Amino acid sequence: QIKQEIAVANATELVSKASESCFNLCLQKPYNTNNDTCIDQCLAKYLRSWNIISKTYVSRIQEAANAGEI
Amino acid sequence: QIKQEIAVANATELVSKASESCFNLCLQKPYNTNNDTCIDQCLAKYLRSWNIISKTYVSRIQEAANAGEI
Amino acid sequence: QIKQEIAVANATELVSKASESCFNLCLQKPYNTNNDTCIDQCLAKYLRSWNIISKTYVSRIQEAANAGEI
Amino acid sequence: KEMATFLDGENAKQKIQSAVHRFNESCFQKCVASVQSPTLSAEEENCLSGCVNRFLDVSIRVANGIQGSR
Amino acid sequence: KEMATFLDGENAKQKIQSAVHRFNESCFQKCVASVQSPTLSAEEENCLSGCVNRFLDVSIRVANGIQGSR
Amino acid sequence: KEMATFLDGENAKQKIQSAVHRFNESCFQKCVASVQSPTLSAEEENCLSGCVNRFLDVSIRVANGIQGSR
Repeated sequence: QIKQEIAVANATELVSKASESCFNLCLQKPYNTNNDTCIDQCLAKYLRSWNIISKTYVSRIQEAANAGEI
Repeated sequence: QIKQEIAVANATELVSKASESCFNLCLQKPYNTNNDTCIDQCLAKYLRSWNIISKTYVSRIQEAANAGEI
Repeated sequence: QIKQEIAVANATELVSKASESCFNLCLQKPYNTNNDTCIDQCLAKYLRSWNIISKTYVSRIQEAANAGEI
Repeated sequence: KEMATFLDGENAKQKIQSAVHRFNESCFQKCVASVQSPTLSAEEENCLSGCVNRFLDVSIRVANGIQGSR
Repeated sequence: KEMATFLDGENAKQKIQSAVHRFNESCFQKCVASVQSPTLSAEEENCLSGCVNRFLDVSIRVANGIQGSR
Repeated sequence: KEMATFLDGENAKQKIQSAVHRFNESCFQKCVASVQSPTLSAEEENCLSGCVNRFLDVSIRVANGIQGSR
Protein backbone atom coordinates (compact mmCIF):
# COMPACT_ATOMS: atom_id res chain seq x y z
CA GLN A 1 0.00 0.00 0.00
CA ILE A 2 2.91 2.33 0.67
CA LYS A 3 4.26 1.44 -2.78
CA GLN A 4 0.95 2.41 -4.30
CA GLU A 5 0.85 5.73 -2.48
CA ILE A 6 4.33 6.52 -3.79
CA ALA A 7 3.25 5.58 -7.32
CA VAL A 8 0.23 7.89 -7.07
CA ALA A 9 2.38 10.73 -5.71
CA ASN A 10 4.82 10.26 -8.58
CA ALA A 11 2.10 10.24 -11.22
CA THR A 12 0.56 13.38 -9.72
CA GLU A 13 3.93 15.13 -9.74
CA LEU A 14 4.54 14.09 -13.34
CA VAL A 15 1.11 15.32 -14.49
CA SER A 16 1.58 18.62 -12.69
CA LYS A 17 5.10 19.34 -13.99
CA ALA A 18 4.43 18.15 -17.56
CA SER A 19 1.24 20.22 -17.69
CA GLU A 20 3.03 23.35 -16.61
CA SER A 21 5.92 22.93 -19.05
CA CYS A 22 3.59 22.13 -21.95
CA PHE A 23 1.18 24.94 -21.11
CA ASN A 24 4.12 27.36 -21.35
CA LEU A 25 5.39 25.89 -24.64
CA CYS A 26 2.02 25.48 -26.39
CA LEU A 27 -0.40 28.22 -25.30
CA GLN A 28 -0.40 31.98 -25.74
CA LYS A 29 -2.27 34.86 -24.19
CA PRO A 30 -5.20 35.37 -23.87
CA TYR A 31 -5.56 31.59 -23.61
CA ASN A 32 -8.86 31.36 -25.52
CA THR A 33 -8.04 28.27 -27.57
CA ASN A 34 -6.54 24.85 -26.95
CA ASN A 35 -3.70 23.36 -28.95
CA ASP A 36 -4.08 19.60 -28.49
CA THR A 37 -1.56 18.53 -31.12
CA CYS A 38 1.13 20.62 -29.48
CA ILE A 39 0.21 19.28 -26.03
CA ASP A 40 0.41 15.66 -27.22
CA GLN A 41 3.80 16.19 -28.87
CA CYS A 42 5.06 18.10 -25.87
CA LEU A 43 3.99 15.35 -23.48
CA ALA A 44 5.74 12.75 -25.65
CA LYS A 45 8.91 14.84 -25.52
CA TYR A 46 8.55 15.41 -21.78
CA LEU A 47 8.32 11.66 -21.09
CA ARG A 48 11.33 10.94 -23.33
CA SER A 49 13.24 13.63 -21.51
CA TRP A 50 12.23 12.07 -18.18
CA ASN A 51 13.73 8.76 -19.29
CA ILE A 52 17.02 10.35 -20.34
CA ILE A 53 17.33 12.29 -17.10
CA SER A 54 16.42 9.25 -15.02
CA LYS A 55 18.86 6.94 -16.82
CA THR A 56 21.72 9.46 -16.62
CA TYR A 57 21.07 10.24 -12.97
CA VAL A 58 20.83 6.61 -11.87
CA SER A 59 24.01 5.67 -13.74
CA ARG A 60 25.87 8.52 -12.03
CA ILE A 61 24.71 7.26 -8.64
CA GLN A 62 25.73 3.73 -9.63
CA GLU A 63 29.23 4.91 -10.62
CA ALA A 64 29.65 6.80 -7.37
CA ALA A 65 28.51 3.73 -5.41
CA ASN A 66 30.94 1.47 -7.31
CA ALA A 67 33.78 3.90 -6.66
CA GLY A 68 32.89 3.74 -2.96
CA GLU A 69 32.13 7.46 -2.88
CA ILE A 70 28.70 6.97 -1.38
CA GLN B 1 -9.46 24.37 15.62
CA ILE B 2 -8.40 22.53 12.48
CA LYS B 3 -10.51 24.99 10.48
CA GLN B 4 -8.64 27.84 12.08
CA GLU B 5 -5.25 26.32 11.33
CA ILE B 6 -6.26 25.96 7.70
CA ALA B 7 -7.44 29.58 7.61
CA VAL B 8 -4.11 30.73 9.03
CA ALA B 9 -2.18 28.61 6.53
CA ASN B 10 -4.23 30.09 3.69
CA ALA B 11 -3.74 33.66 4.83
CA THR B 12 0.01 33.07 5.18
CA GLU B 13 0.17 31.61 1.69
CA LEU B 14 -1.81 34.54 0.29
CA VAL B 15 0.43 37.13 1.98
CA SER B 16 3.56 35.38 0.77
CA LYS B 17 2.45 34.98 -2.86
CA ALA B 18 0.87 38.45 -3.15
CA SER B 19 3.99 40.04 -1.65
CA GLU B 20 6.27 38.33 -4.12
CA SER B 21 4.14 39.21 -7.16
CA CYS B 22 3.74 42.83 -6.06
CA PHE B 23 7.41 43.22 -5.14
CA ASN B 24 8.28 42.17 -8.70
CA LEU B 25 5.71 44.50 -10.29
CA CYS B 26 6.34 47.57 -8.10
CA LEU B 27 9.99 47.73 -7.06
CA GLN B 28 13.22 48.20 -8.99
CA LYS B 29 16.87 47.72 -8.25
CA PRO B 30 18.62 48.75 -6.04
CA TYR B 31 15.50 48.62 -3.88
CA ASN B 32 16.20 51.80 -1.91
CA THR B 33 12.68 53.21 -1.90
CA ASN B 34 9.18 51.91 -1.24
CA ASN B 35 6.24 52.39 -3.58
CA ASP B 36 3.19 52.08 -1.33
CA THR B 37 0.60 53.28 -3.85
CA CYS B 38 1.70 50.65 -6.32
CA ILE B 39 1.70 47.94 -3.64
CA ASP B 40 -1.85 48.84 -2.56
CA GLN B 41 -3.16 48.80 -6.13
CA CYS B 42 -1.31 45.59 -6.86
CA LEU B 43 -2.76 43.88 -3.80
CA ALA B 44 -6.27 44.97 -4.82
CA LYS B 45 -5.69 43.47 -8.27
CA TYR B 46 -4.21 40.32 -6.80
CA LEU B 47 -7.25 39.72 -4.58
CA ARG B 48 -9.63 40.34 -7.52
CA SER B 49 -7.63 37.91 -9.60
CA TRP B 50 -7.84 35.37 -6.78
CA ASN B 51 -11.61 35.62 -6.83
CA ILE B 52 -11.80 35.10 -10.60
CA ILE B 53 -9.47 32.11 -10.50
CA SER B 54 -11.32 30.60 -7.54
CA LYS B 55 -14.78 31.04 -9.11
CA THR B 56 -13.67 29.65 -12.48
CA TYR B 57 -11.88 26.70 -10.92
CA VAL B 58 -14.73 25.75 -8.59
CA SER B 59 -17.30 25.97 -11.41
CA ARG B 60 -15.15 23.65 -13.56
CA ILE B 61 -15.02 21.11 -10.72
CA GLN B 62 -18.81 21.48 -10.28
CA GLU B 63 -19.41 20.81 -13.98
CA ALA B 64 -17.17 17.77 -13.94
CA ALA B 65 -18.95 16.46 -10.84
CA ASN B 66 -22.38 17.01 -12.45
CA ALA B 67 -21.25 15.21 -15.60
CA GLY B 68 -20.18 12.29 -13.38
CA GLU B 69 -16.56 12.66 -14.48
CA ILE B 70 -15.25 12.85 -10.95
CA GLN C 1 19.47 15.16 17.85
CA ILE C 2 16.73 17.45 16.61
CA LYS C 3 19.32 20.23 16.37
CA GLN C 4 21.45 18.00 14.19
CA GLU C 5 18.56 17.15 11.89
CA ILE C 6 17.84 20.83 11.45
CA ALA C 7 21.50 21.50 10.69
CA VAL C 8 21.50 18.76 8.05
CA ALA C 9 18.27 20.09 6.52
CA ASN C 10 19.77 23.58 6.36
CA ALA C 11 22.99 22.42 4.75
CA THR C 12 21.02 20.41 2.18
CA GLU C 13 18.86 23.43 1.36
CA LEU C 14 21.95 25.62 1.04
CA VAL C 15 23.72 23.17 -1.29
CA SER C 16 20.62 22.81 -3.43
CA LYS C 17 19.90 26.54 -3.78
CA ALA C 18 23.53 27.59 -4.25
CA SER C 19 24.01 24.86 -6.88
CA GLU C 20 21.01 26.01 -8.86
CA SER C 21 21.96 29.70 -8.76
CA CYS C 22 25.56 28.97 -9.70
CA PHE C 23 24.63 26.50 -12.44
CA ASN C 24 22.55 29.27 -14.02
CA LEU C 25 25.29 31.89 -13.70
CA CYS C 26 28.25 29.74 -14.76
CA LEU C 27 27.14 27.15 -17.33
CA GLN C 28 25.81 27.42 -20.87
CA LYS C 29 24.05 25.11 -23.25
CA PRO C 30 24.75 22.38 -24.24
CA TYR C 31 26.39 21.86 -20.87
CA ASN C 32 29.35 19.82 -22.14
CA THR C 33 32.04 21.45 -20.00
CA ASN C 34 32.48 22.41 -16.36
CA ASN C 35 33.57 25.82 -15.17
CA ASP C 36 35.04 25.17 -11.73
CA THR C 37 36.59 28.61 -11.20
CA CYS C 38 33.26 30.27 -11.84
CA ILE C 39 31.47 27.83 -9.52
CA ASP C 40 33.96 28.47 -6.70
CA GLN C 41 33.66 32.25 -7.03
CA CYS C 42 29.89 32.01 -7.30
CA LEU C 43 29.67 29.90 -4.14
CA ALA C 44 31.85 32.41 -2.28
CA LYS C 45 29.50 35.20 -3.38
CA TYR C 46 26.43 33.14 -2.51
CA LEU C 47 27.66 32.53 1.05
CA ARG C 48 28.53 36.22 1.50
CA SER C 49 25.09 37.13 0.24
CA TRP C 50 23.56 34.65 2.70
CA ASN C 51 25.33 36.42 5.56
CA ILE C 52 24.09 39.86 4.48
CA ILE C 53 20.51 38.66 4.06
CA SER C 54 20.60 36.83 7.37
CA LYS C 55 22.07 39.79 9.31
CA THR C 56 19.62 42.27 7.78
CA TYR C 57 16.63 40.00 8.35
CA VAL C 58 17.48 39.20 11.96
CA SER C 59 18.10 42.87 12.79
CA ARG C 60 14.68 43.78 11.35
CA ILE C 61 13.03 41.14 13.53
CA GLN C 62 15.00 42.43 16.51
CA GLU C 63 13.83 46.01 15.88
CA ALA C 64 10.22 44.91 15.55
CA ALA C 65 10.50 42.92 18.79
CA ASN C 66 12.04 45.90 20.62
CA ALA C 67 9.26 48.17 19.35
CA GLY C 68 6.77 45.67 20.75
CA GLU C 69 5.33 45.01 17.28
CA ILE C 70 5.75 41.27 17.53
CA LYS D 1 -16.56 8.35 11.84
CA GLU D 2 -17.95 11.88 11.81
CA MET D 3 -14.48 13.15 12.54
CA ALA D 4 -13.15 11.25 9.52
CA THR D 5 -15.85 12.72 7.25
CA PHE D 6 -15.10 16.18 8.61
CA LEU D 7 -11.38 15.71 7.98
CA ASP D 8 -11.98 14.40 4.46
CA GLY D 9 -14.08 17.47 3.71
CA GLU D 10 -11.47 19.83 5.17
CA ASN D 11 -8.78 18.00 3.25
CA ALA D 12 -10.64 18.44 -0.06
CA LYS D 13 -11.25 22.12 0.69
CA GLN D 14 -7.59 22.55 1.52
CA LYS D 15 -6.51 20.92 -1.77
CA ILE D 16 -8.79 23.24 -3.72
CA GLN D 17 -7.43 26.29 -1.87
CA SER D 18 -3.85 25.21 -2.59
CA ALA D 19 -4.66 24.76 -6.27
CA VAL D 20 -6.25 28.21 -6.43
CA HIS D 21 -3.15 29.74 -4.82
CA ARG D 22 -0.94 27.98 -7.36
CA PHE D 23 -3.08 28.91 -10.38
CA ASN D 24 -3.47 32.48 -9.24
CA GLU D 25 0.26 32.96 -8.76
CA SER D 26 1.00 31.64 -12.23
CA CYS D 27 -1.90 33.26 -14.11
CA PHE D 28 -1.52 36.66 -12.40
CA GLN D 29 2.09 36.70 -13.52
CA LYS D 30 1.16 35.79 -17.09
CA CYS D 31 -1.88 38.10 -17.41
CA VAL D 32 -1.13 41.19 -15.33
CA ALA D 33 1.84 43.18 -16.59
CA SER D 34 1.27 46.58 -15.00
CA VAL D 35 -0.39 48.11 -11.96
CA GLN D 36 -1.76 51.55 -12.87
CA SER D 37 -5.09 51.08 -11.10
CA PRO D 38 -6.58 48.79 -8.44
CA THR D 39 -9.04 47.19 -10.91
CA LEU D 40 -8.50 44.54 -13.57
CA SER D 41 -9.09 45.47 -17.21
CA ALA D 42 -11.57 43.40 -19.27
CA GLU D 43 -8.58 42.03 -21.16
CA GLU D 44 -6.87 40.94 -17.94
CA GLU D 45 -10.05 39.28 -16.62
CA ASN D 46 -10.50 37.42 -19.89
CA CYS D 47 -6.87 36.30 -19.79
CA LEU D 48 -7.16 35.10 -16.17
CA SER D 49 -10.22 32.92 -16.71
CA GLY D 50 -8.75 31.62 -19.99
CA CYS D 51 -5.52 30.80 -18.20
CA VAL D 52 -7.11 28.64 -15.50
CA ASN D 53 -9.53 26.98 -17.95
CA ARG D 54 -6.80 26.08 -20.43
CA PHE D 55 -4.53 24.94 -17.61
CA LEU D 56 -7.24 22.51 -16.48
CA ASP D 57 -7.76 21.33 -20.10
CA VAL D 58 -4.03 20.69 -20.44
CA SER D 59 -3.84 18.86 -17.09
CA ILE D 60 -6.75 16.56 -18.02
CA ARG D 61 -5.23 15.81 -21.44
CA VAL D 62 -1.81 15.14 -19.91
CA ALA D 63 -3.28 12.89 -17.19
CA ASN D 64 -5.19 10.88 -19.81
CA GLY D 65 -2.13 10.76 -22.06
CA ILE D 66 0.04 9.38 -19.27
CA GLN D 67 -2.53 6.72 -18.33
CA GLY D 68 -2.89 5.74 -22.01
CA SER D 69 0.87 5.37 -22.44
CA ARG D 70 1.10 2.70 -19.74
CA LYS E 1 7.30 21.37 29.42
CA GLU E 2 11.02 22.09 28.90
CA MET E 3 10.88 19.91 25.79
CA ALA E 4 8.00 21.99 24.47
CA THR E 5 9.91 25.26 25.05
CA PHE E 6 12.97 23.77 23.38
CA LEU E 7 10.89 22.67 20.40
CA ASP E 8 9.21 26.07 20.10
CA GLY E 9 12.62 27.72 20.05
CA GLU E 10 13.96 25.30 17.47
CA ASN E 11 10.80 25.78 15.41
CA ALA E 12 11.22 29.56 15.42
CA LYS E 13 14.91 29.24 14.49
CA GLN E 14 13.97 26.88 11.69
CA LYS E 15 11.37 29.31 10.32
CA ILE E 16 13.93 32.11 10.28
CA GLN E 17 16.47 29.92 8.50
CA SER E 18 13.89 28.93 5.88
CA ALA E 19 13.00 32.57 5.31
CA VAL E 20 16.67 33.50 4.91
CA HIS E 21 17.10 30.69 2.34
CA ARG E 22 14.08 31.95 0.42
CA PHE E 23 15.10 35.62 0.53
CA ASN E 24 18.68 34.86 -0.39
CA GLU E 25 17.68 32.75 -3.39
CA SER E 26 15.42 35.49 -4.71
CA CYS E 27 17.62 38.51 -3.90
CA PHE E 28 20.85 36.88 -5.11
CA GLN E 29 19.14 36.26 -8.44
CA LYS E 30 17.93 39.86 -8.64
CA CYS E 31 21.13 41.55 -7.45
CA VAL E 32 24.04 39.42 -8.68
CA ALA E 33 24.30 39.24 -12.46
CA SER E 34 27.88 38.14 -12.97
CA VAL E 35 30.62 36.21 -11.17
CA GLN E 36 34.00 37.70 -12.05
CA SER E 37 35.35 37.60 -8.51
CA PRO E 38 34.53 35.87 -5.21
CA THR E 39 33.56 39.14 -3.49
CA LEU E 40 30.41 41.22 -3.70
CA SER E 41 30.66 44.75 -5.09
CA ALA E 42 29.38 47.67 -2.95
CA GLU E 43 26.51 47.99 -5.43
CA GLU E 44 25.58 44.33 -5.02
CA GLU E 45 25.72 44.54 -1.21
CA ASN E 46 23.51 47.62 -1.26
CA CYS E 47 21.05 45.88 -3.57
CA LEU E 48 20.93 42.76 -1.38
CA SER E 49 20.15 44.57 1.86
CA GLY E 50 17.64 46.81 0.04
CA CYS E 51 15.99 43.74 -1.46
CA VAL E 52 15.37 42.01 1.87
CA ASN E 53 14.34 45.26 3.64
CA ARG E 54 11.86 46.22 0.90
CA PHE E 55 10.55 42.66 0.75
CA LEU E 56 9.76 42.83 4.47
CA ASP E 57 8.13 46.26 4.03
CA VAL E 58 5.95 44.87 1.24
CA SER E 59 5.01 41.77 3.25
CA ILE E 60 3.96 43.85 6.27
CA ARG E 61 1.91 46.21 4.08
CA VAL E 62 0.24 43.30 2.29
CA ALA E 63 -0.53 41.49 5.56
CA ASN E 64 -2.10 44.65 7.01
CA GLY E 65 -3.97 45.28 3.76
CA ILE E 66 -5.47 41.79 3.76
CA GLN E 67 -6.53 42.07 7.41
CA GLY E 68 -8.06 45.47 6.73
CA SER E 69 -10.07 44.20 3.75
CA ARG E 70 -11.94 41.63 5.86
CA LYS F 1 13.09 -4.85 11.27
CA GLU F 2 12.14 -6.04 7.77
CA MET F 3 9.56 -3.30 7.66
CA ALA F 4 12.26 -0.74 8.49
CA THR F 5 14.52 -2.03 5.70
CA PHE F 6 11.59 -1.95 3.30
CA LEU F 7 10.77 1.63 4.29
CA ASP F 8 14.41 2.72 3.96
CA GLY F 9 14.48 1.28 0.45
CA GLU F 10 11.20 2.95 -0.51
CA ASN F 11 12.45 6.19 0.98
CA ALA F 12 15.64 6.10 -1.10
CA LYS F 13 13.65 5.29 -4.25
CA GLN F 14 11.29 8.15 -3.48
CA LYS F 15 14.20 10.58 -3.05
CA ILE F 16 15.64 9.54 -6.40
CA GLN F 17 12.25 9.96 -8.10
CA SER F 18 11.85 13.43 -6.61
CA ALA F 19 15.30 14.43 -7.80
CA VAL F 20 14.53 13.16 -11.32
CA HIS F 21 11.29 15.19 -11.35
CA ARG F 22 13.20 18.29 -10.29
CA PHE F 23 16.07 17.83 -12.76
CA ASN F 24 13.71 17.02 -15.59
CA GLU F 25 11.59 20.10 -14.99
CA SER F 26 14.63 22.36 -14.98
CA CYS F 27 16.59 20.71 -17.83
CA PHE F 28 13.54 20.32 -20.11
CA GLN F 29 12.95 24.03 -19.76
CA LYS F 30 16.57 24.85 -20.54
CA CYS F 31 17.03 22.38 -23.42
CA VAL F 32 13.67 22.11 -25.21
CA ALA F 33 12.57 25.37 -26.80
CA SER F 34 10.01 24.21 -29.34
CA VAL F 35 7.61 21.34 -29.89
CA GLN F 36 7.34 20.63 -33.63
CA SER F 37 7.49 16.86 -33.28
CA PRO F 38 7.03 14.24 -30.54
CA THR F 39 10.71 13.20 -30.64
CA LEU F 40 13.78 14.84 -29.18
CA SER F 41 16.50 16.04 -31.56
CA ALA F 42 20.07 14.76 -31.07
CA GLU F 43 20.97 18.26 -29.91
CA GLU F 44 18.22 18.25 -27.31
CA GLU F 45 19.20 14.79 -26.01
CA ASN F 46 22.82 15.88 -25.73
CA CYS F 47 21.76 19.02 -23.87
CA LEU F 48 19.55 17.05 -21.46
CA SER F 49 22.21 14.55 -20.42
CA GLY F 50 24.78 17.36 -20.20
CA CYS F 51 22.41 19.36 -18.04
CA VAL F 52 21.90 16.65 -15.43
CA ASN F 53 25.58 15.61 -15.45
CA ARG F 54 26.82 19.17 -15.01
CA PHE F 55 24.18 19.82 -12.36
CA LEU F 56 25.49 16.86 -10.36
CA ASP F 57 29.09 18.07 -10.83
CA VAL F 58 28.13 21.50 -9.55
CA SER F 59 26.23 20.05 -6.58
CA ILE F 60 29.18 17.89 -5.53
CA ARG F 61 31.60 20.82 -5.87
CA VAL F 62 29.29 23.10 -3.89
CA ALA F 63 28.74 20.49 -1.15
CA ASN F 64 32.51 19.98 -0.80
CA GLY F 65 33.09 23.73 -0.87
CA ILE F 66 30.62 24.32 1.94
CA GLN F 67 32.11 21.55 4.08
CA GLY F 68 35.60 22.95 3.45
CA SER F 69 34.60 26.46 4.47
CA ARG F 70 33.59 25.38 7.98
